[in-house]
Amino acid sequence: MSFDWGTAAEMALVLMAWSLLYRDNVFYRVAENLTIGWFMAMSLVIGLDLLRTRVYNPLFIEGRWLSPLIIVTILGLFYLLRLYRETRWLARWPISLMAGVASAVAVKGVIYAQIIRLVTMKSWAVGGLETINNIIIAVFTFTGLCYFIFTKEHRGVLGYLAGFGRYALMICFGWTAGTYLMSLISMSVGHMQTLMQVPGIYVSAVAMIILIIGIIYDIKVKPKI
Amino acid sequence: MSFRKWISERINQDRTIFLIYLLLIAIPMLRPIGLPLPIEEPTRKAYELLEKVPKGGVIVLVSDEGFPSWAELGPGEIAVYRHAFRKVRQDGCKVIMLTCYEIAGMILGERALSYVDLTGLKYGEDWVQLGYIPGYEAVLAAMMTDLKSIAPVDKFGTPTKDIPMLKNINSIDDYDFLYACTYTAMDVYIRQWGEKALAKGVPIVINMLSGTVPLAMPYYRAGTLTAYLNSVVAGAGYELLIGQPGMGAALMDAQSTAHILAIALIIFVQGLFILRLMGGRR
Amino acid sequence: MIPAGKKFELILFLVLLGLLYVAIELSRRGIKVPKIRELAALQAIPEVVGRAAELNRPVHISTGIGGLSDEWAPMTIAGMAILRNVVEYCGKLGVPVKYFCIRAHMLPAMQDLVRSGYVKGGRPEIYSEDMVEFIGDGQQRALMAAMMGYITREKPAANILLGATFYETYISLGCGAVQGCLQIAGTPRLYYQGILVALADYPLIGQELYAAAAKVTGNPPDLGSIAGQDYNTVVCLILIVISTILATIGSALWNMLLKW
Amino acid sequence: MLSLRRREICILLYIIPAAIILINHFTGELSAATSEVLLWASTLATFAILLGVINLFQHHITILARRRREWPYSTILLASFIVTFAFNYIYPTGYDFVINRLLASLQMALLAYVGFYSYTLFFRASGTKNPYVLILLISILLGLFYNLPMRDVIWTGWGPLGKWVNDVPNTGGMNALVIGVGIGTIALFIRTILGYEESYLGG
Repeated sequence: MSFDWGTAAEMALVLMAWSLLYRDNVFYRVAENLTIGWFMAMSLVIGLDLLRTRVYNPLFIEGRWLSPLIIVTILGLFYLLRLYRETRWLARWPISLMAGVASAVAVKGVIYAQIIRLVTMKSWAVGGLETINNIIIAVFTFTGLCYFIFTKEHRGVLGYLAGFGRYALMICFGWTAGTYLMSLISMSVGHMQTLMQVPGIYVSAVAMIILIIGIIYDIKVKPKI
Repeated sequence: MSFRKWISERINQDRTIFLIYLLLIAIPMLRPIGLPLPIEEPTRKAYELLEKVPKGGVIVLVSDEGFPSWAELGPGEIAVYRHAFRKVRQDGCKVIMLTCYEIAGMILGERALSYVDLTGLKYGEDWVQLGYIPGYEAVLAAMMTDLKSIAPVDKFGTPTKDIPMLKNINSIDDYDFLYACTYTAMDVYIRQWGEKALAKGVPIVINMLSGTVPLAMPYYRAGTLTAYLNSVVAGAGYELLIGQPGMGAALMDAQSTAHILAIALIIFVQGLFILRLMGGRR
Repeated sequence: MIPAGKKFELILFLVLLGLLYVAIELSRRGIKVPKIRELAALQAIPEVVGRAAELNRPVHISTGIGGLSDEWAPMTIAGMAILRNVVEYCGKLGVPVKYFCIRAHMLPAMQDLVRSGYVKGGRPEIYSEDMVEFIGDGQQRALMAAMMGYITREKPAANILLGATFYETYISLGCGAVQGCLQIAGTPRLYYQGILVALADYPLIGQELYAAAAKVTGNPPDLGSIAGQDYNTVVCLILIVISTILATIGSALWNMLLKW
Repeated sequence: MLSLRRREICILLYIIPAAIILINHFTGELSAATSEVLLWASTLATFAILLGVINLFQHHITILARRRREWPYSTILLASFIVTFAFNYIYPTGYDFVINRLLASLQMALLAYVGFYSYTLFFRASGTKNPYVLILLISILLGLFYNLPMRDVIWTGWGPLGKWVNDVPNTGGMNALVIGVGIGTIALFIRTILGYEESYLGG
């Protein structure tokens, strides 16, 4: 088994990260700060690379000074002025522009994909299981939406519809919570895979031994947790 | 002292469950049991859609997963990359890779690419990596109409105007397959691609966390989302479909056993709770 | 001028915008200020804080990791509006509050929210500087670790989580449920609706957070916006009925409308 | 100078790109302007990345300068930042190793512990709620069994039953939620145009 330093370093870091499961300790804090530092370095490297290809090259090498790029660069520099209290208000211009683009792009997508397509219901006269499915979906969508009416008290017909809508949403949320838990399980199981291959197996063995000792310690010695 | 009191006092529940969890996962990973694996209908549909991409078609692979979700989305991502590059080799398709949510997506996209053997394929003619383009939804909207304007250069700095492959590829009219791998909500991709892709008949396939699959059902039923991969279960299924079992298949047994423990615990805890309620004590 | 398939979309968009604009203007000018229905979570605030006073335990409040100047700002603002009401009750009953802040620019805003809550509640002497604790900028794991530690150590009587919350929803509500706190939680983010309903005693589902914030602040434009959203919901309900009827009688009118 | 600070400029900077994009969406014209505006947003996002890094750098430098409580951790953070950043230009293979191997596996491990913690948390937490949540419990169990890879071993009915719940009742409820969120997005859009959303524009 070739013992290369890369895997050893990786395993050491993973063990430092998982030491939190035992309790918060120095190793965990070091691992956390290392990862923030590396993430910052990666962001800076890629940020500067993007800046070079999108702003520096066109401006200084291709000399496109009169193009709208010069306005964007100035707005970008305003954005960096958010760091200082006096010039903080200048940064609101680029933020407003970005917010304008983000909202418009979102809204233009919402009308078709999230409203028109979802409001289109299917026929109730197809026959067999398909009809029942279409009926259930139409009723659940209708009553679910009635539940989201806020400026009218849920009494009378609306109260009945919204009450049923709450049950419809409850089934939907229960199902989402169930699949969410499965997502958590497969996330943690997936990470186990790295610890079950050759170099990581020792780390897991050590972890298991510590756990067993911990449990025995709880039973024998410590009366009350 | 009653057994129930002894359990709750002397045993630290977290550690015990954690130990059982570790054992249940370790056993199948060291000695695979080979439990049967159901392949879902959307996974099969995603496979057929990629298989049906015409000769010389353009496949767009957007990798927006994050580090924590690599364990879940990795198997599916690697299987789709292997299948896409097999199409490049057989049918001369073109592959465009890009990332628009966060930098981690680009790194994990490269990691998935490292599982594919690229011998005999030429960068710039068979596949292009556009790297990380900041802007998330603005990039997804812009790539539908004018790809070269939002991505002036590729990851290595060569201008997209000069890349031979991208000469006549610039908008939705030139794409034949849209794939995204995301660990946040998938409605952003459907909002930006849905309308135009549906009009052109271009399929949209999204590899998503199993926690977000229920959120995608309205789009799947409305037809804007053509097919989806339900995280690692679908990843393992897709690996079987392309005949190259790998990371996903190995995880399946461990998934099952860890899952059984979860279901057993939830029934045990809820059962206790309901019994206590029947007994009148809240 | 307008290509095929876009006319109906444009008309619907203008109708939705128009209804919203009319509702907001009517409410702003005071002609028709809408009243929002009773929301279980808002009615529960006095009971939750009262229980905290009886048990003489603190209340843990949080707005998640959303900031005030990114796309999650509206959710955070709505969460803060409700928390202002909660802190006021805490001031009246003399209950200490704890908030972990992980956005540097939110620190001053939260400090004066908590301080003014206690002043308005009539017990300014209870307010202390460490009620709003700053734990590093934008570090979700730091917030999760801090919440886990605080809830398991201090065992607060109530755990209130409102705003743009991400993975810490699960951690905070899970710890709170284990420690037996009464929990009010609300976020419009779709991903965590299941967890809210499963683990919180008084969940605010989907858009209810905005409605609750508008009800608490009573600010006419917000109330008008909620009323406008209700008119849009009614428009969608009508469209659902129409599309169902058209589909059932088998007429292709609906598809023609979409392709018009 | 004061007039430059007014809100209307921010709202104008919000409305002009929004109008360009929406007009292009509905009429198809102004496509060149739309591409330009989207490129602007993408370029400004690049500056946002730099701001994040500088902000964090400043924060830790002040901790170091004032010898606050956790200054040793800040030195580790800044050291790893500077070394890795320098590696990119003097020793690229080292940079790739640190980012692709160390950072990736460390980030996965750091969030894996959350997976473990949530594993145990869900059971103990879900056992304390009122019985009204019985519907919730049944659909949670169904969700778990449907996603179980070896479900056919226990009962072959889980697949079709789970698929039906996923495709029909869940879709109905989720339709209502997604339409609600869609309407909320449009409401936020118009409130910002009318100037009632101060903070959204960085206020």
